[in-house]
Amino acid sequence: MPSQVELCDVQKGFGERQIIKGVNLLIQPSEFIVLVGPSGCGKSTLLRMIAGLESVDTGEIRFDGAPVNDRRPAERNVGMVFQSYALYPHMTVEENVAFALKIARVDAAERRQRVDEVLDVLQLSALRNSRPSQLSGGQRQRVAIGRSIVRKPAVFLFDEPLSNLDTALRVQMRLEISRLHHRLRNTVVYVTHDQVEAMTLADRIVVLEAGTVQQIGPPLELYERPANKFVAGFLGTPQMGFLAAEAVGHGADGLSVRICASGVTLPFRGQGSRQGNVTIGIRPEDCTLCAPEQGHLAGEVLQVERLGSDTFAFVEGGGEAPVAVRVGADRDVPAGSRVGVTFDPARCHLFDDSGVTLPPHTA
Amino acid sequence: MRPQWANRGALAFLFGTPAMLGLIGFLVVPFLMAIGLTLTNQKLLSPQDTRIVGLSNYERLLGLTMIRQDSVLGVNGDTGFERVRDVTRRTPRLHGYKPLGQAEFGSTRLVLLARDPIFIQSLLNTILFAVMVVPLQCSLALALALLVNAGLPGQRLFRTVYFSPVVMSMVVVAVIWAFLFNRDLGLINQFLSWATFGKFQPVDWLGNPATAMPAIVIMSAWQGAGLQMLIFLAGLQAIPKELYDAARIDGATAFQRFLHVTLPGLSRTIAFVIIITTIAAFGLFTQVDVMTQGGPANATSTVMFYAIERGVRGQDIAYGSTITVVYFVLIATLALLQQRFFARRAGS
Amino acid sequence: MRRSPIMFSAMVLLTASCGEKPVDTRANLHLWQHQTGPEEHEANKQLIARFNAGHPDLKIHAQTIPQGSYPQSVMAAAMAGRLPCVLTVDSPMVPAFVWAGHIRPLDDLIDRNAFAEIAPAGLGRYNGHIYAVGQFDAALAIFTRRSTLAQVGARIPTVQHPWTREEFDGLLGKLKATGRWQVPLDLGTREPNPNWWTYAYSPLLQSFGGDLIDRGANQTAQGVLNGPAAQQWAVWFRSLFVNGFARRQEPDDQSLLHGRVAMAYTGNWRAPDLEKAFGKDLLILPPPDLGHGVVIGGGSWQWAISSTCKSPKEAANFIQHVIRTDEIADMASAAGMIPSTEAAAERTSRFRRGGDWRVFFDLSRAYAQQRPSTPAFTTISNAWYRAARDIMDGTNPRDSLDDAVDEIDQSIQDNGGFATVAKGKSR
Amino acid sequence: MKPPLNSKTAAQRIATYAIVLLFVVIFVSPFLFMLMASFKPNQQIFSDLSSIRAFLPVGSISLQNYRDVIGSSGIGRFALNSAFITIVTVCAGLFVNSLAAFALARLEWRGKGMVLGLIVVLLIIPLEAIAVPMMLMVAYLPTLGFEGGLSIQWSWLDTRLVQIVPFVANAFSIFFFYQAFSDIPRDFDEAAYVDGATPFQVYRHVIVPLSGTTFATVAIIQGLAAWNQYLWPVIVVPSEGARPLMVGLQQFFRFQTEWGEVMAYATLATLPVFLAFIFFQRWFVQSVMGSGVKG
Repeated sequence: MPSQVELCDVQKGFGERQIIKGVNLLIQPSEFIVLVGPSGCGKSTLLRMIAGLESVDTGEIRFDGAPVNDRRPAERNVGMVFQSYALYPHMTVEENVAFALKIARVDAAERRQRVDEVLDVLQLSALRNSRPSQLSGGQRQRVAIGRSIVRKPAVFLFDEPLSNLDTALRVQMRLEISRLHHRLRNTVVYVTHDQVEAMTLADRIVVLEAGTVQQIGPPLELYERPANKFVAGFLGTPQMGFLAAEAVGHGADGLSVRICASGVTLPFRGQGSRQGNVTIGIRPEDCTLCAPEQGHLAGEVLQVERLGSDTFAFVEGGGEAPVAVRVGADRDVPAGSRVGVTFDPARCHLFDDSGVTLPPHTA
Repeated sequence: MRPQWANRGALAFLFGTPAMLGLIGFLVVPFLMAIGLTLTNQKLLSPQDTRIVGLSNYERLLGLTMIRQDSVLGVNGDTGFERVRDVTRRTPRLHGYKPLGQAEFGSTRLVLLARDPIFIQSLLNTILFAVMVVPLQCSLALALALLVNAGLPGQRLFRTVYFSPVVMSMVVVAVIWAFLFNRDLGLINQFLSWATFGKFQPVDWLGNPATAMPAIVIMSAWQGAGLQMLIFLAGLQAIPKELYDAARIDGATAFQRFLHVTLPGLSRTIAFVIIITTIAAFGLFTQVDVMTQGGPANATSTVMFYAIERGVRGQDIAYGSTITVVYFVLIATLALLQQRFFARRAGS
Repeated sequence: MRRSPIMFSAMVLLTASCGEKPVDTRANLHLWQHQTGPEEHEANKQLIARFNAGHPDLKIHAQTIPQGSYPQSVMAAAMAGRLPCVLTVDSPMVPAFVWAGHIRPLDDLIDRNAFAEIAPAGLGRYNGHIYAVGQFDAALAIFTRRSTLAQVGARIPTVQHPWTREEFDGLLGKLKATGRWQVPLDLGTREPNPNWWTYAYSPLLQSFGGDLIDRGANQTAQGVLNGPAAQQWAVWFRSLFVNGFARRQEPDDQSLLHGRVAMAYTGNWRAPDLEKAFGKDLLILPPPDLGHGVVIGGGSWQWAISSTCKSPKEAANFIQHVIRTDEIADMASAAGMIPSTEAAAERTSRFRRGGDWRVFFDLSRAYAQQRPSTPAFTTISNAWYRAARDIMDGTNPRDSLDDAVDEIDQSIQDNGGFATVAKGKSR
Repeated sequence: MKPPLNSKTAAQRIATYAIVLLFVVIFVSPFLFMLMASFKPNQQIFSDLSSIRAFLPVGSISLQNYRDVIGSSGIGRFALNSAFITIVTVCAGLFVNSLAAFALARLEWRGKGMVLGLIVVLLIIPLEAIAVPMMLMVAYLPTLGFEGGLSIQWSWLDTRLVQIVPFVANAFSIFFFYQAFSDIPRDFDEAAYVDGATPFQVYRHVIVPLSGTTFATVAIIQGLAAWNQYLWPVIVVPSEGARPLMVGLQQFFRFQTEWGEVMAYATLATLPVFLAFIFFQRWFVQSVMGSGVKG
C-alpha cells in the first residue's frame, strides 16, 4: 500500500552548517514528488532522511501519520535507487533482485515468483544470470529499480537515478519510470538536478535551494507562476531572461516600470503601487525579435543556438545575463548583428528587490 | 551525523572484541609487562625473589661518561696512557664502565665510556644496517619495478621470480646464503674469482667484521625487495599515461621523463616504502641469528638480537625487556619523525 | 553462508587441540631426553623399551627436546609445573638445575653404593649430594690419518707422551706448507653453541694454566680468566686463525672426512664415521699439552629426577636400571660413547683394554676435568663463548677476557653468590 | 597496463632484456642451487661448487636425500603441526580481523578514531620486543585438557594453541582490511540496510564477497608468517609434539650436516608456501598493489 509521507519542520545540520532549514511537505499516497535544486541544496540529504539513512535533528517525518524518525530504513518499508545503482558486483541480476527477499527470509518459492515477476516487468528475464559488470547502463538502472520494487515498498525513493546515463537512454528510462509509476502507484520521492526530468515525471515539484523549500506545486504551475526569481530562473531552458528595472509610478495601465538598460517604460497590469528596484523576468518564448530601434530592449546577438526545432538568440541587452529569445526555426539571425527585443508585459514576471514575485503568489 | 540506529557502539564492541582482546592480551599486556619488568631484576631460572630495582637497568644499558687522561711515563721510558680498565677499576664512580671510543690530543686523551658498549655498538650496527639496506633495497625494488613495467614479454613471470624470495622463510634463505657466503667453498667467492680470472682474493664475508654487515645487507635486500617492487609497480601504474605522452611531446628524454614524471608521481609511494622498510630494518634479527650470531666481534649484533641474547639466552629477562623498551621508544620516534618529514614534504 | 562451516570446524579444531599434553598418572612415567645423534637416540629407545618390558605396571613416555634450547625448555616446563619425572641434564648444568629447584637428590632414593663404580665425570654432584648420573662420558681428541702424519714426518703422540705446544704448532705449519690443505685443522668453531665452546676450548685454556673461574669458592673469575696464562692462551688461539691453520667456520663437520683438513679436533662420537672411511689409517690422538698438561672436558649428559615427580620410586627404579653394567655397556657399544664404569668398558669390544677406542677411555680417566660446578655456569659459558669467539675474530684479547670476567663477577654478585636458597619454591 | 613501446629501439629493448634476465639469474640461482643440491650426495655438492654444475642436475642424482629426510627427521609431523597452525591462524584471523575492521570502517561509534590510532601504534611493536614477557604470561594461561576427564591445565607452553591464539588478532591485518573496506562505496551498505539487512548480514553478504582479493592477501601474509614462525616456537615449544616445521629445519640444520639433506628439508619446507603463492598470486599481487598506492 502506498504511504502518505509527511515532513514537519525537518531540520538538519552537519556541524556548524545547516543543511536542511525547516522543511514542511505533505506527500499524498501514490504521488510522484520530485525534489529539484542545484547541487548542495540538500535534496539528497532530505531524501536520505526520508529513507532513514540520515538522522533528523529537529522536526518529524511521518509515514501515514506515524513518526518514523527512530525507525531503521528497513522498518520504514521504503525502496531506494541509488545514483551509483549500488548493484552488488558479486551477485547475478537475479541474486541482486532477490537479495532483499533473502534477507527478509521470504521462502524460496515465493522469492522465485516475485523475482520472476519483477524481471518480467523490467524485461530483464534474459539477463537474469548476468553480472552487473556485463550489463549496459540502462540495464543496470533497471536492475537497480527491480531490486527496490521487489519488496513492494510503500515509498519509493530515487536519488538522481538517471544522471549516469546518456541522453537517449535518459529519455527512455524516464518513460519507463513513469510507466512503472502508473502501473504500481507507489508513493515516489525522486531527487534530480535535471529540470526536464522534474517537469516530465512529477505530480508535484519541490524546488529546494540552500536547505529551504522555494516552491511546491505541479510542474506547469511552477513554470508559469514561479514564486520567486530563483524558481523562475531554475525552471525552463534556456533560462528566463532578467532585466533590472525600476518601478516609477502607478498609472491607469498599472504599474509603470522602466527598464534600466534601454530606458523604455512598460505598464504592468494588476500590480500594486510601488517604487524602487524590481526585476523583470521574461521567458524566451515570450520574446520576439525586431529592428533595434523598435524593441523594448536593443542589443547585439552574442550567440545563436540552433536546436533544430527551435532557434534561440542570446541578446546582450544590458541585463545581468544575455536575454534568450526564441525565434522561428527558419529565421536566420547572424551573431553579432544588432537587434531589438519586444515582449508583452502581460507575459512578464516581476520580482521585487528580494526576488519575490509581484504580486506575491497566492496559490 | 548518522541516524540513531547507525550508532553501533554495542555492535562495534561485539565485532571488535575478539580482535581487541587478542591485541590487548598478546601485544599490549606483554608490552606493559615488559615495561614493568624493566624496573625489576627478574631472571629466568632463578629461585631468588624478584626485587624492584628502579631505573638501574636503564642506567646499566644507557650509562655513558667521559674521562680525561694525561699521558704517563711508561716503564721503558716512552710516554703512554694508563689502561682505561685500570682506571675504571680503581675509581668507584667509574665502576662497571668500559671504553667505547677515544680521541687523543697531544698529551691528553678523552675516553668515552659506556656501561654496556655492546648495546651501543648493537644500536650503531642497527642504524648502520638501516642506512645501508634502506637505500639499497628501495632502489633495487624501484629498478625491478621499472624493469617489470617496461612492457617486455614475460613480465608476469619476472614479477613472480623477483617476488619469490619474499615468500620464503627467512630461516631457509639465511641457511642457503650462509653457504653462498662461505670463504673457500661459497659460490659468491667462486664466481668473483672466476669473473676476475682468479685475481680476486677470497673474502670471508661473514667472518670479517668489515664485510659481515654488508653481506647481511645484500642478502636482506635480495630477500625483501620483491615486496617493495610490487608497491612501486602499483605506484607506477597509477601515474597517468597522459603525463608521459605530454613529456614526450615536449621532447623529454627517457631519463628526464623518469626524473620529472616518474619520480614526482611516485613520491607518496616512495615515502611509504621508505617508512616500512626502515621499520623492518630496525627489527633485524633472524638473519643475524642464523648466519652470524652477532659476530664477528659483535659487528652484526643488533638491538633485537642483543635483546634476545641477554633476555632469553642470558636469562636476564629484566635487562632484555629494558633493551626492547628502549628499542620501541626509538622506533616509535623514528616512525613519527619520518611520517612528519614526508607529510611536510608532500604538503609543500 | 559458505564461510561459517569453515569457521565452525576451525573453532572445533582449535578447542580439540587444547588438551594435547597428557597429565601424569601413576602408570605413566614421563621422560625428556635431549636431541642426540641417531645411534644414541636408537640406543635410548631400546633402553626404554627394555625397561618397559621389565616393568608391566609402568610405562615410560619419552620426548626428545632440541639440545640448543634445552635449558629454556626445562625452565619453561618448570614454570608451568610440567617437568617430566625423569630428564637428562648436561652435567655442568646440574648445579643450576639444583639451585633453581628443578631436580632432587638421587642419593636419598638410591643407595650410594650403587654409584660406587661410576667414574667421577659420570656423577652430577652438588652440595654433597648426587643429583644426576650418566652412563657414559665423551672425550675430545685430535683425529687424523697415519698417512698424513707420515707425509710430514711427524711423531705419533701417545696418551703418556702428547705433543708439546711447539711440536703441535710446528706440525700445523708443516701441514699448511704442503699446500694440500687450505687449512690443516678443523677446530669445530662453526658450532654457535656456548656450551660446546666451553666444553671444547676451556680445556685448552686450562692446559695453558688458566681457568674459567677461581675454583676455590666459585665466586670470581678475576685473575684466572684474564690472567697472564689466559692471555697467552688467547694469543695462541688467535694465531691459529691468523696463520691460516684453521677456518673460523667450516661449512659442515665433515671436513676431515672429505679431506678438506688434515686434522680435526672433535669428539669420540665422530669415531664411527671416520673409522668407516679411513679404516686402520685413522689416528685418534690426545690433544696437545700446552704447558700445564693435557686437559679434556669431562662430564656428559646425565639422568636426573625432577623435584615435582609424583612417583620418585618408579623413577629411581629407572635410574637404577640405566646404570646396570649391561645397559651401560650396550649404550657404549651402540652409541660409541665412553662407558662410565670400568666393568662396563670390559664388556665392550671397543673400550676394553686393547680395544680400538680404548684411547678415549684412557684420555677420559687421565685428563678429564669437570667444568665449574656452580649455578653460574650458564653465565660463565655465555661470557666465555663471547670472549673466545671475539678473540678468534681479532678483538683485543685482554679487553675481551676482562669483559668476560666483569660479566661473570657481576652476575655472581647480582645473584648473591648463588647461595642455595630454601627449596620448594612454588611456581 | 603496458606503457607504449613505440619509442624504444631494438637495441634498447635487448639491453633492457639483458638486465631483466641478469636479475632473474640473481633471484633464481639460490633457489636453483637449493633444489639441485637436494638431489645430490654431500660430496658432490662440494665438488660441484666451483662450476656451473652447482645449478645443474648432473652427476649422481637421486631422491635419496628426500627419502632420508622423510624417513628420519620427523618432518611429516612437524609439517602437519605447521599446516594445522597455519590453517587455524588464517581462518580465525580472517574472521576476527575482518570483523573488527568492518566495525572500524563501516559502523559509526564513539571512540573509533582512538581505537584506530591504537592499532596503528601497535603495528610497530615487533614480536621480538614482547616475546619474553609473553612467554611468562602464556606459562600461566589455562587450557582444557581431556586426558582422564575434563581438566584445566595452567599453561599453554608446549602446545599448538600457544602458536595460534596470540597471532590470530593482528594489527596489520586489521589495518589492511580497514583500508580495503573503507574503499567500498557506502551505497552498498545503505542499499542493504534499506533492504532490511543487519550489519552482520552486510558484512557477510556484501563486504566479504566484495573483498576477495583482500582476504586472499591477508590470508597469504598471515599464513606466511604462521608457516614461517621461528623465534616464538623456539621459546615456548620445547618438545616434538607441537614443533613446527621451521624449528624442525633449524634443528635439523644444526645437528645434521649432510647438506643434501638440509637442502631437501628446506625444499620440502618451502614447497607448500611457494605453491600457495603461485596459486593465489594473481589476487595477491592485485591486492598488494591496490593497497600500496594509498600508503
